[in-house]
Amino acid sequence: MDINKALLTGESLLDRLRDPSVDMSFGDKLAASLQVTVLGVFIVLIALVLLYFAINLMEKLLREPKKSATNIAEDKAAKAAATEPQEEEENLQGADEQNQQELIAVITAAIAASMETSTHNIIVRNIVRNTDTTPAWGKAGRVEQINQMHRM
Amino acid sequence: MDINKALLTGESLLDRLRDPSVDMSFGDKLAASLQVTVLGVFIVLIALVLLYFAINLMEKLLREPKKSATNIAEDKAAKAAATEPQEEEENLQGADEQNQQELIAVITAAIAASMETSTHNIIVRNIVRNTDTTPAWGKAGRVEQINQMHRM
Amino acid sequence: MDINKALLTGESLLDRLRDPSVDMSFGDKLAASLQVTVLGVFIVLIALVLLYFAINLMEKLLREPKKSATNIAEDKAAKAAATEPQEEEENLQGADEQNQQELIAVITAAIAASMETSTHNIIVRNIVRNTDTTPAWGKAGRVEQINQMHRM
Amino acid sequence: MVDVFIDFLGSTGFMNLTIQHVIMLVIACFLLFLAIGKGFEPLLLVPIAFGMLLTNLPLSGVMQPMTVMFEILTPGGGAEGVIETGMEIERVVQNPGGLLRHFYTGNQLGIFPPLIFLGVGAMTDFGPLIANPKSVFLGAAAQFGIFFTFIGAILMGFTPQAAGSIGIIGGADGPTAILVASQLAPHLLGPIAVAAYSYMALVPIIQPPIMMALTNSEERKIKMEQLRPVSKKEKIIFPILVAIIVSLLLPPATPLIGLLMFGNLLKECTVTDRLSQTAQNELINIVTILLGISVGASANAEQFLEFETIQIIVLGVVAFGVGTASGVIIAKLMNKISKKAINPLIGAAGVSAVPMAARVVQTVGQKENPSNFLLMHAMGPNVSGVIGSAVAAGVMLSLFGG
Amino acid sequence: MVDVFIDFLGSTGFMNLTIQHVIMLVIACFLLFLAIGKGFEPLLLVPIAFGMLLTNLPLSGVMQPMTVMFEILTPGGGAEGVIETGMEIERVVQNPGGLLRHFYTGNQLGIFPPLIFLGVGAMTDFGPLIANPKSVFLGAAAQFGIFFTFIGAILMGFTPQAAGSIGIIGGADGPTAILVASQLAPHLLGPIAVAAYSYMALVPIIQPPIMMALTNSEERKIKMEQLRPVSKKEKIIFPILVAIIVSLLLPPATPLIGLLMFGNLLKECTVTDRLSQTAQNELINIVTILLGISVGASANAEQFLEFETIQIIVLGVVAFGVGTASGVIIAKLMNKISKKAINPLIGAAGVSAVPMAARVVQTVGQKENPSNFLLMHAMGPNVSGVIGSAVAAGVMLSLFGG
Amino acid sequence: MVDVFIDFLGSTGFMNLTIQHVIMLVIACFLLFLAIGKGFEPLLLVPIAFGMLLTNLPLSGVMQPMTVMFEILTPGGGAEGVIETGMEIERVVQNPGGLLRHFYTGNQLGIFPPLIFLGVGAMTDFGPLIANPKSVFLGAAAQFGIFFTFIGAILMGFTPQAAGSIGIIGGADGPTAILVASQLAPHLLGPIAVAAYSYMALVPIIQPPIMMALTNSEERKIKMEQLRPVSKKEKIIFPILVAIIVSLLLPPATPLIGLLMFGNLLKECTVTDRLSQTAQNELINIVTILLGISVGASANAEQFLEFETIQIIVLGVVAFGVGTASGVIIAKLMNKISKKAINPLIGAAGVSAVPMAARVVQTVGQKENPSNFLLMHAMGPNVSGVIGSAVAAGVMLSLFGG
Ligand code: NA
Ligand code: NA
Ligand code: NA
Repeated sequence: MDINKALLTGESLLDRLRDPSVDMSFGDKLAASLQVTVLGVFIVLIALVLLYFAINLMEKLLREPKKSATNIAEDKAAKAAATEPQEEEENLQGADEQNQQELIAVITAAIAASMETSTHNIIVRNIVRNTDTTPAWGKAGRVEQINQMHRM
Repeated sequence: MDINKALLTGESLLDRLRDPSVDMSFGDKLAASLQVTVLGVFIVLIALVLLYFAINLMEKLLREPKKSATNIAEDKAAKAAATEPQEEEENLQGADEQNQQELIAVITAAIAASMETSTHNIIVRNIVRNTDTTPAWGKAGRVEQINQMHRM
Repeated sequence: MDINKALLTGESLLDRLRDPSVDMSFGDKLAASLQVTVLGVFIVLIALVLLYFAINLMEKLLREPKKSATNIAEDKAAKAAATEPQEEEENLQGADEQNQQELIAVITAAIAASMETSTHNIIVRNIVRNTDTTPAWGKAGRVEQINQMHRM
Repeated sequence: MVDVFIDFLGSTGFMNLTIQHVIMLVIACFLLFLAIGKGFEPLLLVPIAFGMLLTNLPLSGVMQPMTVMFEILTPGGGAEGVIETGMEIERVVQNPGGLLRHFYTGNQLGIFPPLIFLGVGAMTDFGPLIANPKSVFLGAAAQFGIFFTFIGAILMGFTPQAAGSIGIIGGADGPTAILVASQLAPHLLGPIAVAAYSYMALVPIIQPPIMMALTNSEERKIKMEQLRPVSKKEKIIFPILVAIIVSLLLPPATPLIGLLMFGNLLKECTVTDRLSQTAQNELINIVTILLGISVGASANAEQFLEFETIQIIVLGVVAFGVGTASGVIIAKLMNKISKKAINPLIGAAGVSAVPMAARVVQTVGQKENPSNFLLMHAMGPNVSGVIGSAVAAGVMLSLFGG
Repeated sequence: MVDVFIDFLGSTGFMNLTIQHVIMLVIACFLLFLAIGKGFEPLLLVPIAFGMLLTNLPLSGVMQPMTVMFEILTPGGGAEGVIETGMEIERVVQNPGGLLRHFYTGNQLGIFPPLIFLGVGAMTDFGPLIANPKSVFLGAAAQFGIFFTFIGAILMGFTPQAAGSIGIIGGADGPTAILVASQLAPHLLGPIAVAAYSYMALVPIIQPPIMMALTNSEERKIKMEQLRPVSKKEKIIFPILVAIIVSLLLPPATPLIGLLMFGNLLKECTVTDRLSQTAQNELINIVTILLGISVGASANAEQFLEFETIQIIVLGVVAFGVGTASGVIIAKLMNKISKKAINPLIGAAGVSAVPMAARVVQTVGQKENPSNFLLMHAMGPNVSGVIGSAVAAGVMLSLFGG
Repeated sequence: MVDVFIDFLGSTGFMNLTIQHVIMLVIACFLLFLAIGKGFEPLLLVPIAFGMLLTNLPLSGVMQPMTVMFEILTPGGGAEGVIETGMEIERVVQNPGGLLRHFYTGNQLGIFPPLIFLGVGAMTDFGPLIANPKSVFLGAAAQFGIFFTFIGAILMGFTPQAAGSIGIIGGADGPTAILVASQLAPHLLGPIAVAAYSYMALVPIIQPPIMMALTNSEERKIKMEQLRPVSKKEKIIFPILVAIIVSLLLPPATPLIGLLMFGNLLKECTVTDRLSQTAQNELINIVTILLGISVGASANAEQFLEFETIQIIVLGVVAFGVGTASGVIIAKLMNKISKKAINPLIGAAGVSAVPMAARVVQTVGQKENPSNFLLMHAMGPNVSGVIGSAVAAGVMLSLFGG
């Protein structure tokens, strides 16, 4: 690897790789592309490490105290009952929340039955949340989605 | 307001307002922008007055003698019965007209009941007309429409 | 028709027709445009003759031995029964094939009844084939299609 | 202040309205009436008529071309220097151009008509043509109207470019006519598009008398043999085959035929249903709106209110009639030669205008013999007529284009 | 190797982040919060805010213009020769330009706002306006806010082009404001678009106090006569009529009014349902995505974080308030003159912001008299307000454009 | 007359067909067979193969660039004068350009791939990644194949621009590969696109042997802990966060990551469902059609039938294999370090190819232990692989672009 030349000209290996007019030896090419690889893998890693910390931070900031599924269901039912009528008018969804609490119980039981696990290992809060804000055609879309995706 | 200068140069206030190289006094600016306001409000008014007369003219030209809702319903039923078969084939809608007359009666009664007014204050002809030329998905769209609009 | 001139200059009639600076007599124009017509009709014909042979060739290469509708229906039912389970998983359609064989019988009978012809004149294999690979909304589309097409 | 109002009045369309504009507005409203009141091809006539309306409102500027100025930024070094070293030029938009002019670019660059064909392909079932390949001859025969009209137009004094574009009206295929006219005779695009779509809408009125005159009752009663079933494989291979054969024979037809067959392949292969659905719905609708309104906008008073327009209207109906007649005549001949009976009426469907021409055949045939179902038999010539007119368009583009 | 990492670090956005960028990112996130958390016009504020976010990430280059160089290929013959014979120029793309800059072209050329209007037209029912044509005066009155604000902006030192664009915020019509600003004052497009959509979302908060202050309880209780039914024919003729009249009076308003009415005609004529559905769904959605994100991207730190932005925010709310007030005042006057009773509240709906302003009228009216249904009566002024602000936009474009 | 026919024959594609063209047509038909007959990524391979077919029909001209001439209109005043005062230039279109060339502009300007990402974002659920943020390391690891292949390509003699584009094939992400290739090595776009999509389709064949070779039965049987539920708030904040962090770190990745996350935000915020639906359906379908057919059309015989294409095909599968392997190896390491058990198979999903790679993990895992459900666990590395390859693309663009 002609390091001296690089030092003399002040040109980095990478600069020489980029420059189409420079002829490089096999060794120089290998060194330059290894440099690119180290740099590239390093940047990809930094980017995803930053993401890792960002996600963890986000989770910590937004975390609520954990509860068992049954408790959550009860809490929410209580909350729904206590909601002021004004709020219900505003988003038109509050009114249905009571019914959805019952739905949670049913779905939880059904999933549990089909998976042969006990009820409190499954937290369905999230599943229900999704369904109640999406119109029917949205739901259908969601179901087909995973099939569509691989085709793009 | 430097009217003399305007007269001398033959330049209107508006021209001077438009010209970025001309420095105008506060008074001149006020005068010029008032001029724009008068002109603008006037044009908007003309446009909408023209529309006003146009709509009135259109209404007069297209107007049919007024009838009470029940009469109209009867008339249309009669008309539907008298329609030649050829016309029915053409638009595929004539055939349903008879049924729709019955629907009118039902809807009228229903609306009247819910609004506690007497039947002949409500003219449902138009409502029915709309529904019969729109396919089912169109109807659904119509209902959601007023919700969608404000979002654009 | 000034053939001599054309011969002298080496310019064909068609070239002269194309050239906006050349004034042509009525006779020349007629001759030139007849030439275009002969050429055009000839090319259109060649194109479609080529297609004719191509379609025939394709049919011969792909042809299966002909069977009566009932036989085909039976064959397919047998085939469907014999299909390995693996294949069923793959396309998720094999499982329904049995039901569709029954559907064929029903549809064939229904069409036959409405057209007052005997059952074995109608080959429904193709109809069924189409329906089973198209989702429900696709079918709806197919039905409306012939109505939509003429409007484009 | 009074000056300002006078200035304003002078800038209104009212003060710049000419009798020509008024005539065009009346024509536009009449087309709207035909489209909406009479149901003539509304999906294209409504946009075309509305574009015609907007473009003929004086000073609206909707078809104004964009004007751009290039300013030389670095003149240093004198003329010779600049030419040697190159110069930096700044592009200054003086006028962003009219809305419909921007849409019109899609026609000028030949983008919109092939996209319409993509959608048409995704809607078309070529099964009847594959089942009865003889149909292609009827699809070829009906294109004779195109060339017959070409002769007429040349003799009337049109340039060959214009004559070719006018002839294509006889192909009874709107997008093809628009593509050819926009490439060969853009100044006639307005009348040609209007004529093409009007006659497509008038198929049920124009064709039956010609069909009745050229056939006798016995011929019209002929029942045809049931079409053989066509396999999925054949339907998938067909569009690929057609794209290759026609494009090799006539390269200028590639964009039209290529996208028609691409759309058909998307439909028939069944594994690209998402794309096929979009091609035959949203994409074709968006393009139809943009193409329709901008084609209409090309019909400004100066160019539309010419004697030429009347000539085009007349030539168009001739093209259409001759196409219908030659289709029927060839079908009669084929009936005499062929072993299998051919009902001559199906020749009329060769003019394209899918699927209306085929429906007309069905109606006329059933009037003579109520138990006769010619619809599927007529679809063969009908779809091969689409291919035929694309080929004819390729001939015109090849002979008189670029 | 260390050099390479230092080079890389220098090329990251982190090292080029200024306090201005950070402020803009915070504003963008706050707008996202308003749109998603509070439901303020999310369909446009989410794309606008996201565009604002992307454009203020340093070095992202999403709004970089395309740079093209022209190279002279055939300089032979010297300067004079070249100028006489013309020269062959090669167009070399040096930089393909940023993604959002390409989308932004649709705003610059005035293409996107009229396409939004096409979809809005296809969603709008002008029936209440046809049934009660007097509504037009309320739609006119509410535009006074536009011109009042124009005066204010001029006196604050804005150019007339900028002042006109700022005034249009008072028209309560996002696409109109974007069209005018992109033509007359592109450097202010960001703040104007944000202000326009924010105030449209704030209608339920801004309007009621003004409505309460200008009316007494008796007036708010007024019940209005049932609207007459409107025939399909009237609804079909109406958009054609409006397009002709408004475009003749004010040609620069043609793209907006023309496409609004074209969309409405597609809807009302019922024979072009395919096109109407696409216009009011996929087409408007696609354009909304592209317009929204690129409008947001025009709000870069350098231009947004200026004192002018605060002036625009203030002037915008003034425009809105004056518009509301003048609508209500004229409605009060009309109530006194007219034979039929007019509830002055419906004047407030003249500012556009369809259909929210009409809903606010309904809510305020029903609070006073629970059996009062003003919604349909308010839709008349509401839709005529859309026409009114398009006319006002035409006035601004006519006086200060090109 | 005979001359005319000879002229015509000479202008057909048949007479200009070379053996190279025939080979390309055969390849195109073979790709159609793979796509339709074997179900390999048909949504993109069908358009790509059809574009390849059309472009290799001689004289079709579908990829011909538009040629424009500039004519100097006002030469008065001599050379010096012109250069000082500027000159009026008229833009004359000599050839409107081929249809697929017009579509191709969307790739050249880098518009189509980000729009595909917009739709992909609107379809993707990042929940599994948020629930298990360690997945990001697997998404990072699998990108090693990209850089490994870069070395190989450089040593084989490719330019760094070409080598970078070829490496991205290992990212298993079609749109990313197309974006990078169209910017850095447009002459290799055809083979790179074909290789990228072919290998994405071949995931179920390429990956399992590598996964089996690098893991033992015990490892493959590992059951993973149930993922925690992810709140709506987290799902809304996530795309905003990712867009900011990745774009700040690597500005050239902004268009891809920005639009991926914009699409995801439109989906997750639930108040912009209209836009999300359009982004993941009609818009992505339209772009897929235009992108696919024009990418295919860039594979003309002259550039495709080179030894380089074979090199690219080989390098592509190497890139893919190394990516899979490094994902699995890092997952094995993480399993040893981490407190919670990690099934090494899920490392293979880091190559992107959403959601097929995750499905392959599920299948392989279940073969070993039928009660093991790895799908959701594999979705984390899978979607983080999409982000990872966009970052790698940014690195290549940053080092070797512009
Ligand atoms: Na035809
Ligand atoms: Na307004
Ligand atoms: Na990847």
